[in-house]
Amino acid sequence: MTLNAILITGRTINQGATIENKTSLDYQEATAYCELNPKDIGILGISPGSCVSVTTDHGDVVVKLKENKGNPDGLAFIPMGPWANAVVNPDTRGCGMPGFKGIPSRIEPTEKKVLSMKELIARYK
Amino acid sequence: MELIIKNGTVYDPVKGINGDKTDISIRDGKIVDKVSGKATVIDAAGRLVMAGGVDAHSHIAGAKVNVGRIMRPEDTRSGIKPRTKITRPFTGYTVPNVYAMGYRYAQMGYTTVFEAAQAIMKARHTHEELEEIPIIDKGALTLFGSNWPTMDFVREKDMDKLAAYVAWGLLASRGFGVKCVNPGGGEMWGFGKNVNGLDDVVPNFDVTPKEIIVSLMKANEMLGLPHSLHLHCNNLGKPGNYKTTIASMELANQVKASKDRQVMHVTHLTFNSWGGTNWGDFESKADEVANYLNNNDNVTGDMGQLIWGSATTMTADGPVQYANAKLLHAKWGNGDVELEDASGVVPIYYVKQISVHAIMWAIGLELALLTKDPYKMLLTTDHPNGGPFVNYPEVIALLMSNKKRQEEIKTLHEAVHARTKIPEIERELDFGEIAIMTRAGTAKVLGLLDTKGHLGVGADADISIYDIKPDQIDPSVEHAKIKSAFSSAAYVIKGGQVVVKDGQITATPPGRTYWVDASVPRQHTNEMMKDIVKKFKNYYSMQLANYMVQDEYVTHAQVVKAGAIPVEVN
Amino acid sequence: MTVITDALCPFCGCLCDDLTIVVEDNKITDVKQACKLGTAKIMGHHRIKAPMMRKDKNSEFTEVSYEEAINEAAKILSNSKRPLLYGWASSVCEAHKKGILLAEELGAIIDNTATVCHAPSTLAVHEKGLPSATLGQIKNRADVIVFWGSNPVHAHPRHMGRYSVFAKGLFTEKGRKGRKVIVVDVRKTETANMADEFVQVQQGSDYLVVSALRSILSGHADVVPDTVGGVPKEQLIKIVEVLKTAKFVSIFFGMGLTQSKSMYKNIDNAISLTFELNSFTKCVITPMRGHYNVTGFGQVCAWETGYATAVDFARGAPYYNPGETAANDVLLRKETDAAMIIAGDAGAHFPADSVRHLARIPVVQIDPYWNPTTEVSNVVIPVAICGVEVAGTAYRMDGVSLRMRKMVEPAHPPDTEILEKITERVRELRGE
Amino acid sequence: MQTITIKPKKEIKISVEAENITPDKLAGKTEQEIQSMEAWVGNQKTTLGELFSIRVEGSAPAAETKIVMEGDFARVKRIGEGMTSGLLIINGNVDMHLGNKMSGGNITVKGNVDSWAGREMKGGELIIEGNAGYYLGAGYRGESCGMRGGKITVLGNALDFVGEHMCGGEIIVKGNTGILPGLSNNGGKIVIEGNTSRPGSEMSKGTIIVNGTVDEMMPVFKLEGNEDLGGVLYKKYTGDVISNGKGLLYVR
Repeated sequence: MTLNAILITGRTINQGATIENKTSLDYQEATAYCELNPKDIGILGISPGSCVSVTTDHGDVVVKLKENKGNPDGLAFIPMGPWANAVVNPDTRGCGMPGFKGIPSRIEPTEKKVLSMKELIARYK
Repeated sequence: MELIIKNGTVYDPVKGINGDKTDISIRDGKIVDKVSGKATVIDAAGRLVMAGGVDAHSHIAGAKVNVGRIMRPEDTRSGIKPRTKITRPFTGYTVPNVYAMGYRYAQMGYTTVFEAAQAIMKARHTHEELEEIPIIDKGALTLFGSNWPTMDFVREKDMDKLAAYVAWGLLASRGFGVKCVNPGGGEMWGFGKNVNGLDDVVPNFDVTPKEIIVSLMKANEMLGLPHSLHLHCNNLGKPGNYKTTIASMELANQVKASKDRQVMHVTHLTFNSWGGTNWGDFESKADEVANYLNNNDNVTGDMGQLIWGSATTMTADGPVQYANAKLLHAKWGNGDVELEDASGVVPIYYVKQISVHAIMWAIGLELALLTKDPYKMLLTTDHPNGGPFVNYPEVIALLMSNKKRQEEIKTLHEAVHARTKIPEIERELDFGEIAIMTRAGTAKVLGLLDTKGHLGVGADADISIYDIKPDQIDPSVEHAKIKSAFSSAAYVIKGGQVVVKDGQITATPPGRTYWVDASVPRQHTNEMMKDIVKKFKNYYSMQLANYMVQDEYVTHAQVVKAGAIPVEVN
Repeated sequence: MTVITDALCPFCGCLCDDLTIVVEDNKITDVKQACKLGTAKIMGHHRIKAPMMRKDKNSEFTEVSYEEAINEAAKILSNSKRPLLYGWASSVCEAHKKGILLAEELGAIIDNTATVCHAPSTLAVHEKGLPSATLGQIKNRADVIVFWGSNPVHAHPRHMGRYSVFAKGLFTEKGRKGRKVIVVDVRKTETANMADEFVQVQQGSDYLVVSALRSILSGHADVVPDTVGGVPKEQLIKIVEVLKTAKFVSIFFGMGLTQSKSMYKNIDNAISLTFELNSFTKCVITPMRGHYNVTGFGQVCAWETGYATAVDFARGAPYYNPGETAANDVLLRKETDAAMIIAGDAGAHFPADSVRHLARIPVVQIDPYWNPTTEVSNVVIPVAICGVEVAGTAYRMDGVSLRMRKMVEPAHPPDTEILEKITERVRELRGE
Repeated sequence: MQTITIKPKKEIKISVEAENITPDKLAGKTEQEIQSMEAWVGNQKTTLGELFSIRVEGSAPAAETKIVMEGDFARVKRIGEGMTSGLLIINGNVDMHLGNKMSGGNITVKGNVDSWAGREMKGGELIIEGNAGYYLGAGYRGESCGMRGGKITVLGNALDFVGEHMCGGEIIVKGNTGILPGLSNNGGKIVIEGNTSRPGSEMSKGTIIVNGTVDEMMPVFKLEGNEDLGGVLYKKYTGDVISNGKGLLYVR
């Protein structure tokens, strides 16, 4: 039911196509998800499209689960954006660059819903 | 706006003024016969007055200069000065920011500087930087020596198309003259190779460096461009290259000048007057090169003097820069430009106790001292290849004082004795000769003598006043004073405006950018453009419509018209 | 109806300049040749209509005049002891120059979006330089293309067609057929699916893999263990062979290198590999820059200040040290006491802790669109879209500068104008 | 002997740049003189006296001057910059660039130090009783040489890039270090008592000794066999082989 995975974030074409439209549902759909391979999804015991909570040492976020056969075992991918950034490692390691890739994370099924962009940012106020 | 400089000791070799007390009148940015009684008076009080300095070869703007900055934050931090009410911050030593570039030239009394190389495709970048360099007038030479159209037209022996291409390339790049760097070598560097001599054949294009040089010289004269071909010879950076250099100079005999100037300017000869066969038997052949210049009137050169300490080598000579980076284990910037040329950037540190460096230091000075006519050997450091331009005063002091040279020689690797002639050279240049190497000569070589490099009526009111009283100083002995005075002018007037007083910047007007608009018969352009259109369709990574530098990037243009061949009227 | 040809795309670092735009009644009705990313941006989205302000971050915005908003922005910035001016990538170089001047006037830190993208590449360039080439050089000559930690199918959709994998040129007339494509990534991306050779690296191990390739290339395969970073030694040997026997190798890298474990040292190492390959063949390396003009900011900042980004003007002279002066460094240390976010979206692309700090300090946003930064802003100033409604300069990923065209008349002022007015107002407030 | 005691007057949030706090610059000065010396808070120029309470006892040249700093200096940068002699004791945490370019004297920190401590250090001694940040004893961006001489001791842990581009001197870390210690080492000595990862990449000279475990070894070292160093048996490696490096890496 729980998967320990290494999280990476990055660009996707849909994230890019909606990047100037961040109040839209299209943007949320393009970025508020987490990709795992079918085997890892099997470990979670839920199907793609369900919500998962992704927790790291730096925060937690709820996103939709997606399948990506290209991911190796234990590798999770969330498109770059506010949902991913809720859990990335802020340490800039003397270089100015926060840790957007290689973050140990815990992924679990959840009943919680994905927050909208505004709700997500409201958490920081 | 009127200004008069009174009581100066003037050196204006063009007008034959050699240390006379002459007043200089200025109105509306130009030197005039006389001004009214309302003119502001600057009392030069016997101090040295010269035309504003003109630099014909310096890397001050564009892609490779910026690569140097980005590569070298350690250099940027070495020359930092905070902003003031008048000036933006100064940064950098070998690769200063655009502001320091303008300010520091102005502080030395230089008012006109030419960027020595831009690829057409990256010319927009050059102009973006030139626009931001304050105070000084400037321009840029455009690379043609490895361009595919150049080589195609040379192979086809179609001089009309070549001339049309050069004219179009100057327009496209808003360039001032024709630069040719290691002809053919830029193309060969595309596959990691190089040409090794004037007669090597460039694969796929079936032309030789010799043919490229001669054809570009001819095209240059067909177009009656103000400046001649500006050549960076093949084999730069290789021991024994003086033979290639002299053989290249001999090619000038094949072409007749369209104007009262050279047909070939060979640049940074410090790097091209090398004897020996390897680093072990490396020696100076500056005497041979100077000798050639002494016996021929159609070629000029510049020193490219080496300066101790940090430098950043940057050149369109891509292969030589890879060789340098390997030799020095240094960081390496490379910037091939599709269909046009290459470029490389490598930091270096010149050390007195390294034999090759000591010999190179001597070569620059030998060139200047063994070339009899100072109009033939301009003062440069090939900034920042030999060293940063802020060291020109050091070079002036070395040229004016054998004592200083001898003191310096004592601190150098002993190779300087056995493998150069510098220890025995006693010649000391005078202020008039310095004025030629830094003003009159550079202006003449560039073809700008109508308005630059002298103080005659009609010239731009670009004037520097130095805190030296020529009749009271012995430069041979008081070389430190010479250096300090030339480093920090008492007054600099640019276009009739005082921009420097007591070495401090007082105003920062924008300078102008010179470029050459050369006309050719329309049918030649039309024929040539068929080729260019094909190259854009098949090979360039950008559209022809987006290629040329737009007017927005040259907001203070000084257009020089050229085009000697009869032009058809539409 | 107006048809604009050879128009430039204001989306990614490919800066495609062959678009055809159809305009009717000052509205763009069709975009030809652009990819999905470019089309989406050029066709446009919902915009912020008018300047807005609010006192407290949880209250609603009120629409105000440009003058009021500019005045408030200037007040916020000139009262700050540690202002941060961040963003700039979706803007033209003309705006960058104004921004740097404003930063100087304020004694601010100026940083751009490269800080979460390719700024580590710049740190590597400080170490090793950058042997690169224009994209056309690669199109005409490269017979081996390597994508390392980059996924152009998603991030730079026309790159492979215009410049690399499929492009045909003088010495590459066979296009894709004449080329070998190597993709190195931690997962099998769509780009990897198109490769002749896919090298799957364990996440975070790129540095080790590059070093192993360098060891093999230098004739020291003996020191390389059987697998490095999850890659079998035989595959590494095979790749070295492909690279060194090529005629022209072009390596493109993305955030897979800049953002993973050894960060900029990955690139530093890859540049050394490039350097060493030049003893055998021709090899160049190029960062896959994200925004269409993120490269331009680095260029402008370098010629104006000597440094490419993350410049701190606190003491009047530029100071540079990412890790200390980059946007996230000062936000995470809670040093910044006011920020201006322009043409970049810190709210969306910074880690939660940085956004949390932005939510606590006064923030001015200058942008055409409502985005997460808007949610944490106090003053919002909408502007025209550079490259669609404003002409200006942008730099392609290979450092070639191009002039963006104006396609339609804007309803909002350009950011250059807003920056000028803020600067003017700052000077007035300081009695200068 | 001169003793100068410095305490923060209030909590410092925005980093202070206080490169004037060195024995060289404060020696022989009175309280009043020191109070009027320049310091910066963000873009505001201020004085040491505005930020710190300063007590001076005695008057002496730098070599006989001791600066004692009491309290939290976690937001005070560049303390001890370029110092050539004297003593600097910090009873608390300090911010970045502590003792950068120092060439002599002694700095002891009871707490933690942030990144770039001992950057481009030439001589003297830096003792950090707590933890160190990134780039301990490293260089500045783009420089080919970091620490050139002197000695740094960290009793706790250090983060990534310890001794990057070191050309001389010695760094001892009693705890663990982050990745890539001794990167491009060109003549320095680094001793890591704890664990580390990817040590010695691009080493051309110098020595790295790891007494803990090496999480990941760089594939650029040649195993030369075992060697006894002061009674302890180490695996001895040489490298980096790519550049025919003469660096020595000892792993227990």
